[in-house]
Amino acid sequence: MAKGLTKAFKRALWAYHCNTGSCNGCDIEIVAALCPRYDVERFGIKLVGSPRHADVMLVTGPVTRQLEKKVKRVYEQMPDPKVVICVGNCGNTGDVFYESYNLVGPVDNVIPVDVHVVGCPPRPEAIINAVAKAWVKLETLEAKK
Amino acid sequence: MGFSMLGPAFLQMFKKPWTNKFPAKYAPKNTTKYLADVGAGKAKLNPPVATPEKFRGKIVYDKEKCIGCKLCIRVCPCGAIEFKEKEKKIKIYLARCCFCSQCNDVCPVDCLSMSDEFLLADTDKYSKDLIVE
Amino acid sequence: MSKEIEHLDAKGLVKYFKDEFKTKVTKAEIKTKKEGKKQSEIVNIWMKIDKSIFKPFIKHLCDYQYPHLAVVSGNDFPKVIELVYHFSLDYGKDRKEISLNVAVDLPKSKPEIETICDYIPGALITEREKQEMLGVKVIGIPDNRRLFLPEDFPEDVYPWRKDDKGMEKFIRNLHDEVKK
Amino acid sequence: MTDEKTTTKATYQIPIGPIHPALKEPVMFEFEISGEQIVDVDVQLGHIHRAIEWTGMRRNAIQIIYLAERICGICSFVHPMSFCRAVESACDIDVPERAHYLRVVHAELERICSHLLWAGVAAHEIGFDTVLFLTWEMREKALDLTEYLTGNRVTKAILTIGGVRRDVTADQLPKIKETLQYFKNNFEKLRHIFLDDKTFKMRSQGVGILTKEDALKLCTVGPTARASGIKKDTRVDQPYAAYGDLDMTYMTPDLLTGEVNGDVYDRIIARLLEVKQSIELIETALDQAPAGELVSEPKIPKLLAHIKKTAGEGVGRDEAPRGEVFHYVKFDGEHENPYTWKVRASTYNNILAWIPMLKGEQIADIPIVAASTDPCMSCTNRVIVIEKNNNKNYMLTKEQLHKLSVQKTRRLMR
Repeated sequence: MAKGLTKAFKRALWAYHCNTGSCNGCDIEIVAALCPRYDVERFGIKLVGSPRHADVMLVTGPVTRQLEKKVKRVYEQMPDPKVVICVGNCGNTGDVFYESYNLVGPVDNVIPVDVHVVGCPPRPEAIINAVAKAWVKLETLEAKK
Repeated sequence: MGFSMLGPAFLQMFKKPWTNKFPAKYAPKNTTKYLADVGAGKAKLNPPVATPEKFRGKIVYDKEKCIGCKLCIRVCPCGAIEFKEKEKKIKIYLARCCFCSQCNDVCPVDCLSMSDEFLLADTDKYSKDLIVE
Repeated sequence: MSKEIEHLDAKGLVKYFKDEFKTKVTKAEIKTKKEGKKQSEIVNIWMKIDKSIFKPFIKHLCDYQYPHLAVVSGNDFPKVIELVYHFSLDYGKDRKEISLNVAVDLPKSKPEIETICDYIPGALITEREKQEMLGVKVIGIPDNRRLFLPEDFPEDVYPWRKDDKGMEKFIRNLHDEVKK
Repeated sequence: MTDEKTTTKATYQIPIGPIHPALKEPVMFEFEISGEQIVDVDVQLGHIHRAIEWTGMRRNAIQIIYLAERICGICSFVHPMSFCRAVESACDIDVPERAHYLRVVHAELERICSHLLWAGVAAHEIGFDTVLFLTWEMREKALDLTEYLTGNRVTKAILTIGGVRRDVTADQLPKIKETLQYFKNNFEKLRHIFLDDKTFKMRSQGVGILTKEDALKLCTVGPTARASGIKKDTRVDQPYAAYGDLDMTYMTPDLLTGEVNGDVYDRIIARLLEVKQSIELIETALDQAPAGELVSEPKIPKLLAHIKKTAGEGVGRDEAPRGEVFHYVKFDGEHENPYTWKVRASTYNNILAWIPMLKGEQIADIPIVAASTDPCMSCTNRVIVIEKNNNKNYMLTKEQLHKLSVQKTRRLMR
């Protein structure tokens, strides 16, 4: 997270959404956060279609075997500095899928996670709250520099 | 044929925006400072969309009432509840919970309930705030 | 179409297949369940047929009426693998739909069954799934690849098996590996 | 073809995917294209295989309800309902009448949510984001109502074996009525936008045609089948819960236009008609719901013990927003956990239908055609173009694919 951190980084975060096997619940809540009612675009946050344009990676789902490498690749493709926000409990700990033969998660087992959003699925406000947490974390890192 | 969306889109310009401006209208320059201001009462956060009655949020555990019957552990779909053998009490990891409130239904002494707190996000998934015991 | 068959109800359907295949239909039960104020009936026919008549059975069924195949499910018993083909008939007629569940036993030593993709092309996905999940060999399947499991998944391990070919070795508990 | 050399028309292969949401719907396409035309399509599934059925065979019936709920976050009521109905028929558990009616209310509310979500996504796929925001504004109202009735926006956790967990009380009725009135007022607006707008007509009429014969053969379900003229709706065919008491018909597009083409436009019509039907169904279900118990066996340990000692098998088939959902459960009479649990989600059957739909279409039509079966095709699809001759790889992101689609809309508008 701290690598190559500049002061302007946190102003308008562009997010890339990566689904690693979630049930769609968290995914639609992320989209709901972008839609008029919650409208995170007022903070400069928007979803982008390519990891190379993104500052934030929103990960949902418990990471299946097939997607392990792909998630890592998406993470590596993102330019530094980057923030990873894990949305929903199945990415945090596995949730109802905690015992399985086809999962390699939780997400922090595969890529480093900065902020965990707890909820199944979290409300859009909880996702916004997580972004605020990420800002605070970035500011603490900035202050240390 | 026509563009039937034009009318509604035009009318929308004269309507009040529907956005719920949580937590602030725009991103503050410095979030840490802003939050400190809020703590000191200088600034105010916009509240989130109100939760209804019986909303399924963070679990509240009444330790005194609990009799250690382990029924909640039996029905929990996510293995979120851990039994503390010594004390005969339970420990709930919120990061594993799926907020189904099945444990509340099954509890024979009603020691579990659901609050309306849902803004749960942390840098550490097993932080103190996210464990109920 | 070999011959015209008139429209049958659940009992007639069971009788028709029993007359046609005699003792090879080893079990035929009709279960009904009623729901709602008006007690609308939900009709389920549970049949068990011998493996030798499986293909002719499907052909007869398609001649009678083109069925909708919901899915093929499978039970792994100690000695046999049972495949259950779930069809629905008479849809499109208000409240007259019949669910037909046809079970076939396959011996564990040689779990093989013929494909039904030539009659019902939509069966492809579910047949491929049975191949990888239960280790059933579907003879004549148009597409033999894996469906859900990853490429690097070990051979001769089938998730739905309850015997030594099952998944016991591969279970991973996501909670174990997190620090307390 | 002799002039192949002069025109240098090589066929390309385009894999799309695999990062894709939903249970068994995660998908990777491989298209073979010639110029802009799709020649052949291959579908690969399984990237998001979470082994739900296998996990379910190790849990007890109450735990599986919540597992079934997370098969798909959008159909989070219908999957557990199918499972519960399968268990109820396997173990002979009765459901009180009121619970049947409440199940209808929740299922139809979910259908409204899902169809509005789909309408927004479909509009987004052709680059009509104004409509996306409009429909999602309406959808938020439906979500508010869901949250009001169940306690959560997406995962409802309202079902239990033998009934429902929460009642709809008399003081909740005004808010339900108000929301339904809002939908009624806005339905006409939505219909006008989707069915009369030039942009939609251009992109959806005659695109992604699925003939009735193909739809039958490939065992398609739900609005995809109905838009091709097949009368198949589990709610009417084999009425479960309280649907048998309510008045309803098959929503095929010929009710509105008098003809069935089986294209994307017809699928839009079929879904829009269902939204209207659902609003009416909720109203009548609430009016007619008898008073009474909610659950036949409120004590969960007792219920689990009953399931443990009952051997039997059962199926539950329910009409989800995207088509029929099918659950098969078998109990052996010795264990709490089912011996076998098989889930058939609706897209499972609709996947093969993509092949005839997409053949002969253009690359720019992929998003709208694929979205027209409502496969939760919301995000993160990635396209790689492989030129066969020189083995060059181009990466086409979902964004670029989306851009292509938007450009086509613009082109047609000129």
